[in-house]
Amino acid sequence: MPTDAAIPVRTTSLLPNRRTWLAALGFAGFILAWYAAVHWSPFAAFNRLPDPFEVVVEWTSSDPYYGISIFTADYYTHIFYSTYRALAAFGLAVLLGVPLGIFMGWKPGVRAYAGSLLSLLRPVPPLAWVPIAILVFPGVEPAVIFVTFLVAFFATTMNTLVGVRAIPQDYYRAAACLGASNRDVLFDVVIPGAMPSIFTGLQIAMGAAWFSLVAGEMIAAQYGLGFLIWESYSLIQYPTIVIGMATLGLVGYLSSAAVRLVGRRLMAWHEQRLGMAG
Amino acid sequence: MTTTASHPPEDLGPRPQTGGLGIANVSKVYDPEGRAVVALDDFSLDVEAGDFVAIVGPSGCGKSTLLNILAGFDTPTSGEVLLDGVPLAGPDLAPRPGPDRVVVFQQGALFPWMTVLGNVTYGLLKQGGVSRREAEARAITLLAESGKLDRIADAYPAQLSSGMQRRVEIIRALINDPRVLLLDEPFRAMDTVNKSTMHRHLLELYSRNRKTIVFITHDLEEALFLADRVIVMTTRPGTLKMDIAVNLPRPRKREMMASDAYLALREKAVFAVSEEAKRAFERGEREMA
Amino acid sequence: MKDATVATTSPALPRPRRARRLDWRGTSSVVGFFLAWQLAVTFSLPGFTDIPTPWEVLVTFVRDFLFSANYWSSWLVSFQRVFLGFFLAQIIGIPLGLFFGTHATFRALVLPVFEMMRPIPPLAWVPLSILFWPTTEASIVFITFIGAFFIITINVFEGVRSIRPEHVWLARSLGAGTLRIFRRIMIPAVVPSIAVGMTLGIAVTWNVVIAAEMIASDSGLGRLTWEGYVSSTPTIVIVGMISIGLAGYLSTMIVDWIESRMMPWKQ
Amino acid sequence: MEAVAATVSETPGAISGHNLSKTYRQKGQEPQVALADLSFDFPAATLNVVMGTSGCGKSTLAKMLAGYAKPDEGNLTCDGKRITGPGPDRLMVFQETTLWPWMTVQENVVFGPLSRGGSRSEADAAAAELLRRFGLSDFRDHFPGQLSGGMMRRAEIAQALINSPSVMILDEPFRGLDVMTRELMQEYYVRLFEETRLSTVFITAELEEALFLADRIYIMSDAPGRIVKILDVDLPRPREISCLATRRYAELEQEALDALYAGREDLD
Repeated sequence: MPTDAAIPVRTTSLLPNRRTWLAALGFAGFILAWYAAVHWSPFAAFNRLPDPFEVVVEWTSSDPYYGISIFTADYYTHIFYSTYRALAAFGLAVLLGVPLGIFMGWKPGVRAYAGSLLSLLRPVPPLAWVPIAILVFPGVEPAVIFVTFLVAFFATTMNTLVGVRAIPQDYYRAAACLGASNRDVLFDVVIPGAMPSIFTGLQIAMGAAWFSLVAGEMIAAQYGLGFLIWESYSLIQYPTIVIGMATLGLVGYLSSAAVRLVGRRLMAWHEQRLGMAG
Repeated sequence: MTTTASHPPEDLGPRPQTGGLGIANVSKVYDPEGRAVVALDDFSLDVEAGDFVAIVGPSGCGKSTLLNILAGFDTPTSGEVLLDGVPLAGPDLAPRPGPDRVVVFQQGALFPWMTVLGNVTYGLLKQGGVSRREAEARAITLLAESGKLDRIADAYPAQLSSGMQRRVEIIRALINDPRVLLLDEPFRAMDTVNKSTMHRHLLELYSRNRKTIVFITHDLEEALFLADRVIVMTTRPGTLKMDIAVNLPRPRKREMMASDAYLALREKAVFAVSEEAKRAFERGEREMA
Repeated sequence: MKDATVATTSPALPRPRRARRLDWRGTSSVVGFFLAWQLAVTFSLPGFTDIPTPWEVLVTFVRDFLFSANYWSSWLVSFQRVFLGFFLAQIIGIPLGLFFGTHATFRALVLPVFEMMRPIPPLAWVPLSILFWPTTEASIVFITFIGAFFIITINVFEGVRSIRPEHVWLARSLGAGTLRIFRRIMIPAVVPSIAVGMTLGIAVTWNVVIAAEMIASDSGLGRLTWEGYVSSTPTIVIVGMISIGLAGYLSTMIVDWIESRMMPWKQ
Repeated sequence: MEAVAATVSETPGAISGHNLSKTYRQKGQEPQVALADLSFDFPAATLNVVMGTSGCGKSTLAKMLAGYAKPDEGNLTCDGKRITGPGPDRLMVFQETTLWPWMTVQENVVFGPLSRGGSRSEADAAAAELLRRFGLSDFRDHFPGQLSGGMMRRAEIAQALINSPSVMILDEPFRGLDVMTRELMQEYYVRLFEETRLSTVFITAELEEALFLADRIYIMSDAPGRIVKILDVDLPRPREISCLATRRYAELEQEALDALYAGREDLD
């Protein structure tokens, strides 16, 4: 039974439209503060930055000063490269990470062997692999994808493992009682039971993929949003830096949202549970 | 320890041919870090095919251990269990759960990712020999017979009340025509009204499709109201403390709980159970301090 | 709101129950890994032609690095950048998260902007940060700050929202004032979420500092690893990577120690 | 705590409700009517048990008594004074333990008196006495996480009693406990009540628990909760487990079941 007594000391839930008003006010304030800092503040550091309107104009102009806007092909090439790399790495992470996570969770033997190896490699921050990846892999593309894959792989495997181990023992026993074979248990209990955790892992993996992709692109790539951001800095095309950053944030958010959507579609039963108790 | 053969009046369906359980001197000893803990100590019980037996006792009296052995999730350290004369569990027998003795679990184990129909037909499909259409038809009829549950055949368990989930889980077990139905405190977290509704449904299913039922519970009232025989267990090590024959007529009615016969049974059992409960509690507090 | 924070390291691996036997199988897979590395180099499989063997790495490490002041100073530089950025993120992020949790108007005003910025990967801030801050040192600390700031703020905000109402009601029934409730009930109730935010944050900060050093610095473990690559001496690259791994592990232990001090009741 | 069993009139904690109603409106869901035109009187120095199935509004009633929820209409008084918000005179034990996990048992118990400016030494003394009486002295410096379910409940009752409330409100307090601890905690509270006659409003969904504890049972209908039967439980005090096997108990049980089942025979 929800109650109306104020819960933490001073939060009251505001009416929806008042909230949207305040959100709009918040954005306007942010834009204004940004503009003021760039133009009216005494600090040289701020004055060097591009102001919001400069960025928007460049971003939406059909003939952008620095050649990158929603109307130029290059803009979409960079987006394509980044998205392709992120999805390739994410796909690999799913193909390898989910099965490994499932078997590590389900079979103690697999966990014994793989567990220690993973905990040996995990503390090494994935981006430290960039130099080695460039050396080992032929060319830049596989190296960047490998590093991005690594980050997503650890997140996927770990969450899948946690998901499988969280399945209550009674489900396994119920299946056994009803005559399920070992193979049946895998497909009828282990995989569906771990799905919610798997999708949590996939969301984290997608976020992590974009996170490390940027570094790989900045350090070693010729195309991609990370490259675009770094190159615009070197060529002193400052508004394009902000365009690159905003696009990265947007595409990153959309891809995570896509993973959430697929999850919701695949797990209609889970949705009900949330709906009921939500 | 009084053992009187129980002969419930025959207004129930005819006794099934199968489902006779013979539990002979079963013991189970766990030794976590070398401290030998005797969960079950030389426990024997003979259950005639079609009898409804309730096993009552506080936590730590070995009733779950016994259920795990009967269900094939665990092996006894010594002693033997026979089902219709055939060895079912023994120290050297590999434990093998199967559809001839299905368990209804305490926390509930309907597969949340399958619809009600998916859950109920799961057993039939896994054992094979039945087409999907045939399995679904049987499931629908059985669901319809027990309180028109066919209306929710396509719902997911999360959408159902705990009472409905429980009833579907019992039907999921019964559709496989098991020789023994093992119920592990199925109505534990329910309030009085829902619990008595569940009792009515279980007894209806039992009278329509008579099976041997082993019903594990901590609630003496529930045991006396449902069962033909109530076995009171001692707390660790679990042994048989009292074997009470419940000769109340069937079908059981709420009003019977005020009858002299019922009060006499209650008188006998109440002390036995609460005595064990107090002993178990003191042991628990000692271990905690 | 409970979407995924950027967590490259997910929940700690569950410890195997029967430690003794599993360790044997676990160590065998680790030994297998080094063996495979050794074989790949000796048979110069594709890509491994100029990779050193584990033994070479060890020898080089002891000879050139173990006792070189320059090596340990890169440790110091990286640690300073990580922990300065990390603690700044906690000092600013925790109060902000608490404010989000307890002030609906402030939340409605500021949270949307905060949420707009959150998906931007921390390293995308590198160019702006270099442009903005006077020294590269400050710009790298700003990047590590960004790495941990969003995570701790969101976790504290979630922590406040999941405080059980009964904990606050009971305190009010017993006559506790708003300030006492804030100090004795709400802050401790949020501490576990702060701990989660710090654990995730420290892992991200190390990732960020390595990349930032590779891109824009002339010192630090990241730089050391990158210079190994530039000077095409892979041994240095591997020494750099292993050092970064150890540094990351050490910082996680430091954060775990801080958490155990913050939550005595959690043992 | 050697309070002599005072007569009903002198003891504080008489609660009465007039035409209480409460509807929960949740954005996106239809409104849920929890209580509609509910009136009652819970006499002081009495173990009043409110019984009903889940969802009949009994928890809402408990929260209103403690001041955590306000009725839409109608009013609620304690000893004649209108209840407007939480106060140390009406303390509630929730279904889930609400000891603050980050404070030791001792700190939990003395939190009330200290919050109201009481002296530390007095609070510590009172706490020590209560913890001794509840068999928790050697758990004084433990954290709640290190206690068993039963011990946590006893600590919570001590945490409330140190403030000498006029009314104790318990919302299905023993529901989460394992069966054995529940039965012993029921006996524990009955002894406490019989010794102090502390006015109590005890919410439960279990008939056996209600009959064993109550002086009077108020049976509520399904939502919107109305009191459909008041049952005076004249089983002798001090209540013993043996009363469960008496004829009078069985008669009271039947009477309660008839009221609970009124119009529910064709359930689902």
